[in-house]
Amino acid sequence: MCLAVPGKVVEIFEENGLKMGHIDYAGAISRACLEYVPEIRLGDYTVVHAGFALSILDEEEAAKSFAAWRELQAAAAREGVDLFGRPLADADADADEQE
Amino acid sequence: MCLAVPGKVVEIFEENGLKMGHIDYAGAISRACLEYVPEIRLGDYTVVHAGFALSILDEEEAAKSFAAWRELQAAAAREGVDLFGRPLADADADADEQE
Amino acid sequence: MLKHLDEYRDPALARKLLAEIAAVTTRPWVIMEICGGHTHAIIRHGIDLLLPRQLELVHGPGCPVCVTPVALIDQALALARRPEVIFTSFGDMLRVPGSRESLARIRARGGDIRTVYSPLEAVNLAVQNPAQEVVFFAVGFETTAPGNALAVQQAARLGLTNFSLLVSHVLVPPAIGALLAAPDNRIQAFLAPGHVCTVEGLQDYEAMAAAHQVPMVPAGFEPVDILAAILLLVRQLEEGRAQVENEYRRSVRPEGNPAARLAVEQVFQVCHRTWRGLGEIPASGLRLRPEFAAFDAQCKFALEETGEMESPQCISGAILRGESKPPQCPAFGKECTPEHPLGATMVSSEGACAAYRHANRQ
Amino acid sequence: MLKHLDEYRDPALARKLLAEIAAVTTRPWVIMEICGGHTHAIIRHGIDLLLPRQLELVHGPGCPVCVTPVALIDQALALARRPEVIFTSFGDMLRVPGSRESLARIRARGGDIRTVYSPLEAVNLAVQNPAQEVVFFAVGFETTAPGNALAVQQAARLGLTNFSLLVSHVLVPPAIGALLAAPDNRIQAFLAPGHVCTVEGLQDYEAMAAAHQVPMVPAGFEPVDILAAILLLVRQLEEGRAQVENEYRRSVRPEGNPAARLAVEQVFQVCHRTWRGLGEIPASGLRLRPEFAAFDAQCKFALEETGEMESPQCISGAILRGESKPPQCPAFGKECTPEHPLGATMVSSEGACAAYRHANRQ
Amino acid sequence: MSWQIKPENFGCPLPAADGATVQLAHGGGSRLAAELIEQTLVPAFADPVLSRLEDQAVLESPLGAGERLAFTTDSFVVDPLFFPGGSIGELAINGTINDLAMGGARPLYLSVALIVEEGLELAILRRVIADLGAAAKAAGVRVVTGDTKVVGRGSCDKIFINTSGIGAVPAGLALSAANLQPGDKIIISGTMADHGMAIMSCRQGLSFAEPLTSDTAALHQLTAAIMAAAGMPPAAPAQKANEPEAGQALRAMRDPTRGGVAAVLTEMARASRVGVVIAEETLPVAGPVRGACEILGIDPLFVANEGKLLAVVAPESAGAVLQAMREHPLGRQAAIIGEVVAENPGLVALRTALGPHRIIDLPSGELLPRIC
Amino acid sequence: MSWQIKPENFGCPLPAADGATVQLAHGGGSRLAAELIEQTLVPAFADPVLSRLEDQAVLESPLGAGERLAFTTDSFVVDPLFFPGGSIGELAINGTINDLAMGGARPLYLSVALIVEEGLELAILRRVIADLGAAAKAAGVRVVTGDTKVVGRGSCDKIFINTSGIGAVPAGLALSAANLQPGDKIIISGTMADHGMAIMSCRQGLSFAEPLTSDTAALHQLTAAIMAAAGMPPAAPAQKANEPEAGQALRAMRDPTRGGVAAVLTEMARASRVGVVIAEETLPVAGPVRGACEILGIDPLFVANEGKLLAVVAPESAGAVLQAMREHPLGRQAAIIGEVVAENPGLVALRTALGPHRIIDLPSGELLPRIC
Ligand code: SF4
Ligand code: SF4
Ligand SMILES: [Mg+2]
Ligand SMILES: [Mg+2]
Ligand SMILES: [Mg+2]
Ligand SMILES: [Mg+2]
Ligand SMILES: [Mg+2]
Ligand SMILES: [Mg+2]
Ligand SMILES: [Mg+2]
Ligand SMILES: [Mg+2]
Ligand SMILES: [Mg+2]
Ligand SMILES: [Mg+2]
Repeated sequence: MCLAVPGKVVEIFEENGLKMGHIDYAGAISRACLEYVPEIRLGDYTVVHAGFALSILDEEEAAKSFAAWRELQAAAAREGVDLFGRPLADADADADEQE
Repeated sequence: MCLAVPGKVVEIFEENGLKMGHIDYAGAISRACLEYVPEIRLGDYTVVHAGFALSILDEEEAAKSFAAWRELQAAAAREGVDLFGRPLADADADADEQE
Repeated sequence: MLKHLDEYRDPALARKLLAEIAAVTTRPWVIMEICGGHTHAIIRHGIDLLLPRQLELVHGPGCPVCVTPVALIDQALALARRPEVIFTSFGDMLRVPGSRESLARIRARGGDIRTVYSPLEAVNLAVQNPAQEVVFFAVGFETTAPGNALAVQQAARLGLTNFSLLVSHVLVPPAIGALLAAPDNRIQAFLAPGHVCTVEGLQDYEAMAAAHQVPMVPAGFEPVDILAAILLLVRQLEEGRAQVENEYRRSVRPEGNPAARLAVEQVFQVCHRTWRGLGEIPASGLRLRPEFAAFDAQCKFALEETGEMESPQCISGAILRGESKPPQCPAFGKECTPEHPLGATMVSSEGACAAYRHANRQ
Repeated sequence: MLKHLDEYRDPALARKLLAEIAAVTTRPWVIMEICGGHTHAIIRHGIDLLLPRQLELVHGPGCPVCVTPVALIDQALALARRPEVIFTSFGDMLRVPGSRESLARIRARGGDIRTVYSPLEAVNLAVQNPAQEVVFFAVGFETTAPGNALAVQQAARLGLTNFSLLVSHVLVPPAIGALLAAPDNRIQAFLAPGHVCTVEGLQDYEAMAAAHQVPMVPAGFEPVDILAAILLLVRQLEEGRAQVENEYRRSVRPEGNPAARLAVEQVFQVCHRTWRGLGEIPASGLRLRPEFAAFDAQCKFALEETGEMESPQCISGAILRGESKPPQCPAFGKECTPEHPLGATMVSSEGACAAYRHANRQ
Repeated sequence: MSWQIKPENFGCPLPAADGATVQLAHGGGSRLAAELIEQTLVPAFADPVLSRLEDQAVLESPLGAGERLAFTTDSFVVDPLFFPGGSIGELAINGTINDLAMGGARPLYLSVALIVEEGLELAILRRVIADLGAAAKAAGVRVVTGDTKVVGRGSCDKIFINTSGIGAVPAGLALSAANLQPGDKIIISGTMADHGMAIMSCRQGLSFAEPLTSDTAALHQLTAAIMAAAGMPPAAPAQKANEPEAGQALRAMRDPTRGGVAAVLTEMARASRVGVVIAEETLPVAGPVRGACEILGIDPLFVANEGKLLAVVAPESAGAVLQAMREHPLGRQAAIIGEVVAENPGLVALRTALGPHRIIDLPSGELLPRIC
Repeated sequence: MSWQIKPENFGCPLPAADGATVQLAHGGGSRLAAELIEQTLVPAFADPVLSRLEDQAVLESPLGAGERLAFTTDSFVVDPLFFPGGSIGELAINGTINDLAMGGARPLYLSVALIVEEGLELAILRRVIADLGAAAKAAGVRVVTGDTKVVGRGSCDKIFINTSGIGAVPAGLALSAANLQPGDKIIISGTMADHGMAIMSCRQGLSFAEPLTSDTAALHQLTAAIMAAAGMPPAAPAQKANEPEAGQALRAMRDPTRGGVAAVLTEMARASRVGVVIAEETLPVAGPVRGACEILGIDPLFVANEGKLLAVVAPESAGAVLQAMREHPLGRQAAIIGEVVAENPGLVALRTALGPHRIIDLPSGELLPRIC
């Protein structure tokens, strides 16, 4: 349920008394209702479901998550093994055999 | 106005409380309302306009008309000339030139 | 072989009648065939080309396409455009232009317009589509009126509340009267409408023949019928008589069809009617009686008269009365063409203007 | 490049997370992803095939196609068949079969059924078609409810009297409760629905995690999100914790979206709801408040409950609860196929029965 | 390497093959489309080239020495789909065969492209396809390539069929509507208006004492007989294309479909800058067809035929061609109905039974039944 | 002899050419039909054979020694008629050219058959016809025969076009979806899903920062470049038809239209009884197209293309073919996206970016935007 994709607000306007916006997804522009994200500003990223923006993406939280994950990754790289415990150099070549 | 073609009544029936009939025109059968020819019988010829039979053809009157016309024609033939006063034998061959 | 039809196309018999006509004609005569069905047959068989030069046939206004006024066509178009309406019509009316367009064009743009062969089909459509309004375009002369009357009676019997008629019925005798009363009238005799007389009988025609001293012969629609009728007319003209002689005795009784007349009387009443090309003619039409107002589309849908008029340039009235020829009209072939007709005589392909145009005659 | 999306598909990062999951997993665990969006992503990217064998992912009932009961689909079909109705729906519901057919089939037979992307499009259709009734099929979970609520408020504001909703909204927490309360429950942890939580916040999940001692992690929908969430869940399971840990912090705030929650509260109220495959779950759905009854298609059109039931052969409830596998069902592959599904888990292509069928697994 | 088999489409789009009606999904690139092609279309036409299901048929050159390629296309949109004496499937095969045959070609290969309305009963679609296959087989012409599209309910009227055709034209033969010369005879292969009135009668609720049937038929064997009778094609070596051989007795052939005999003769008169005169009493019309035409106020000259042809032949060969036509089952009622004249180029005139001529123009619109 | 000129149709059927919209009467055998053909269709295609307006085109044999005939048909039913980057007219010409080109044929002749809805603005019809003419001219392919039908309002969706095509296949060349062999490389000529998403975006009210355009294009020059790079056609004498030459490096070409890349690869895998594996990260998709696919929940593998092709090439020639494609303007973004394997015959698998494979099946229905 609940397909929702993050896009960037590139225009904000009013229509039939509702706050609406144009949202850019890598160049594809859709319309969304912004009534539920009243504080949104141009340039913000928002998650849109069925034509309604439901949240403003928190860039700081996103960066924090990535920092944590990259840390995990860096740790593995320092160990010189991939996620299956094999030397990192081989990982790409025989990913298939992993299954 | 008032395209109406004579056809022969080949079936009489009732439909939605109306007297209706099937009328035969050289093998093509159409439906007609017979409410206005209440005395019509199978085998009678009737003139049908817009789906309504409007009269029962009077075979006797038809025969009388023909008798009168044939009389005219026979008189002409006896004279040996066609309607343009020329000998009957030529009539078909050069009808075109008449115009 | 079509009995009661093919024998009336016998070329030998037709030629005999033609010879007889030629034999009795001594002077120029102008005869109008009032009925479009006669016009059709005359042109189809080339009868006018075979008559003595001294006989001139004038085509009359006997065709609903010719005479239904623009304002009424516009009302039909307005109804046909309504989303809740299924508009039903004889095929004849589909391409008749109103002031701006035709039923065919509205159908092309999405209007639900259906051609029917009988008005009872329109009643059936109303039964089958209870959620929609079925309107039937009731055009025609005395011949068509009985069927349309019965359709209304049947709808009333079935308790239908979604069926109505847009009525544009016209009557022939008042039109004949108007033509004869015109100051420049040239018409000396009438081929009377055989199927109208089958319904209405001969009383009115006898009165008119007597009053105007003009011979009238109700005729069938096949070549032999038409020629026999013309022969009867020419004989009267040559002999100075002015009577009703019935050529179409196999179908026309003097009293007409009483059952059909009664139904028309029950459902319709006489009214003034405007004829395209001729203008308003008093007591020349039929409208629904007040007790059938529920079936009158003009009441039901509160239609307004658009007051749309004939083009002021158009001289089709004079043409219909035999006073002018099409090339005398300033619009002929310019603003007015068969594709974009301005007047009655260009609207119908039987009309004099359309015929001249097709023939490229100037 | 789609920001906030592509970086969460980074294969290297995903592999690192997989390695970490493998490293921390010491025992078999059963995790349910409740949301169909997660199921979709897991299968699309092949995540289940990369997890340690000891981890079993169970697909949950988080998809309106799966859970909307047959009786309600039948009501939708009855509405869509009405000539005055324009029935609007998300594309998802078009092919869901009711007891005998689907919206797609009714459209194929002439029903005016339109797919919309947003419920506001349905409101616009009502504005544009004042002579017709526009019904919107309001399905979905907490994520979809705010938009549908606003559509009703907007219709009320515009004074529309030809707009209504056929409501089939369901709520996730009661379903989780029902699954956990089942006697044979095998589920030990939940990947919680990230977009539902974006709207509703974490309060209910925290209460459930505490009450049932089951870890819950709201997650985004990209591979890195899902793997990070699974890692968080496995760590909790291995450590014996049962908390809500928020993987999807960039979108999910603890309090959810207050404006959206308020609108839902204003328009809807909680009700009992039957879930296809699971049966009735108390307080697991939303219906329109009495003050919006004018917009309730069930009231407006006086729809009757057909009382249509699931097939008695179908064991999809047990399958959804993880108790049985599809081949144990007597109808599997015989009376029940993806083309003619009998139960919820064959209806959705995400369902276990359909997946087994496509794989020709016996 | 082991594959985990999973459904391709993880959203909720569901299969909806209900087994009874055509779905949008039958229209291409889907499982249902593949099923329809493999289970219905391929068996109906049973052709090895079609069965390969490539984007195109590849065929050994069908042309003999000096032969030219004939190529034609037509779409068929008739309502009702099945009518007395035929169906849209038969029309679609025969119509394109006839357009090839009218150029003197041997019909060889056909394409069949269907546009089907969502919601059509599959049984009807299968019946149409079976009719297509049977008609092609009966005519001995191969269907080698095809296409199927499904459009949304209300976007088409049940089913439309396009057929295109390829044939081989003998060396030295150049039939053309522009070939007519004064004195040529106009021959019709049989009665007029059967097809159009069979269709219109269905719509107008007319019935018939003996069923009035469409005349749909493939005319390529009749045209072969006509060419043989006219001494065509000549044994002589191939000439410059489209230059009629001196004295080529057969000038042109046309099948009078939409617009009827009137439309074909007008086109020929215009293309050849000659006049055409036909005689009313020679026009063959079956009794019930004439009855139906009279009732509905329609002129059979303007009504469609689907199994008749008009041949224009030099006067000295007219007798032989007429004879050959009458000996063929599809030409039993062949008749000379008129001739080519020098006067009034571009116009067709009907000499009525009473003698006068009237001009036959192209009809100005669809044929509608009338009361006036 | 003097003729009295009279209207042909004495009932009240009136001409109704209002100059603005298509009437039923434009559909055949009438004055309006003749006008449409002579004033719009004939000039748009400006072809001497078409201009003769016979029932069939007659053409000098277009086949060189050993060459075979290619024949194909397709109907085009797109809504909207005009969309960013193209129109139904361009699609109809390019699509049939492409189906010929995919068989290795030189496209030569096209037919164009229109089915038009009563009431369509004539200006729109003229624009469609102009697009058809321009596309044919741009591709250097002749339109030699045609047909027009008009159907009642509501009986079709504005306009449907069928084009059929004839081409010449070089001696000895036998491309076929049944030719695939394990080890072969799958090459795509450019980005996926541009056409289908351009259309769907129109319908779903999406717009684009830079207009997303359909990729409609005629690919016959690209296919010629591919054949040359693959050493095709061989100079050697013609072989038995449809027997692939030993070592013919180019196995098959297909344009992934309806059903997209997934449908074409599935058909090839089935026809050749081989498996196909494609790699997710190699699939070229333009950014905005991917954005639109994500929003609407649609997989670009299933979306239609109208100017792309898939070529299957023996591994030793893959580099040369890829190079040749990239040097052609219509192949700049060509990429190897997968290969043929012996395992799992009849199935197509996608290797995801994370490594696992999932089966790509034929879609089970129309593509619908989804929220779930
Ligand atoms: S040409 Fe037109 S405007 Fe002039 S009289 Fe005739 S109908 Fe009227
Ligand atoms: S196979 Fe069908 S009937 Fe059996 S459990 Fe699955 S969905 Fe239910
Ligand atoms: Mg209407
Ligand atoms: Mg409806
Ligand atoms: Mg053709
Ligand atoms: Mg044809
Ligand atoms: Mg033809
Ligand atoms: Mg195709
Ligand atoms: Mg094709
Ligand atoms: Mg194609
Ligand atoms: Mg193709
Ligand atoms: Mg044609």
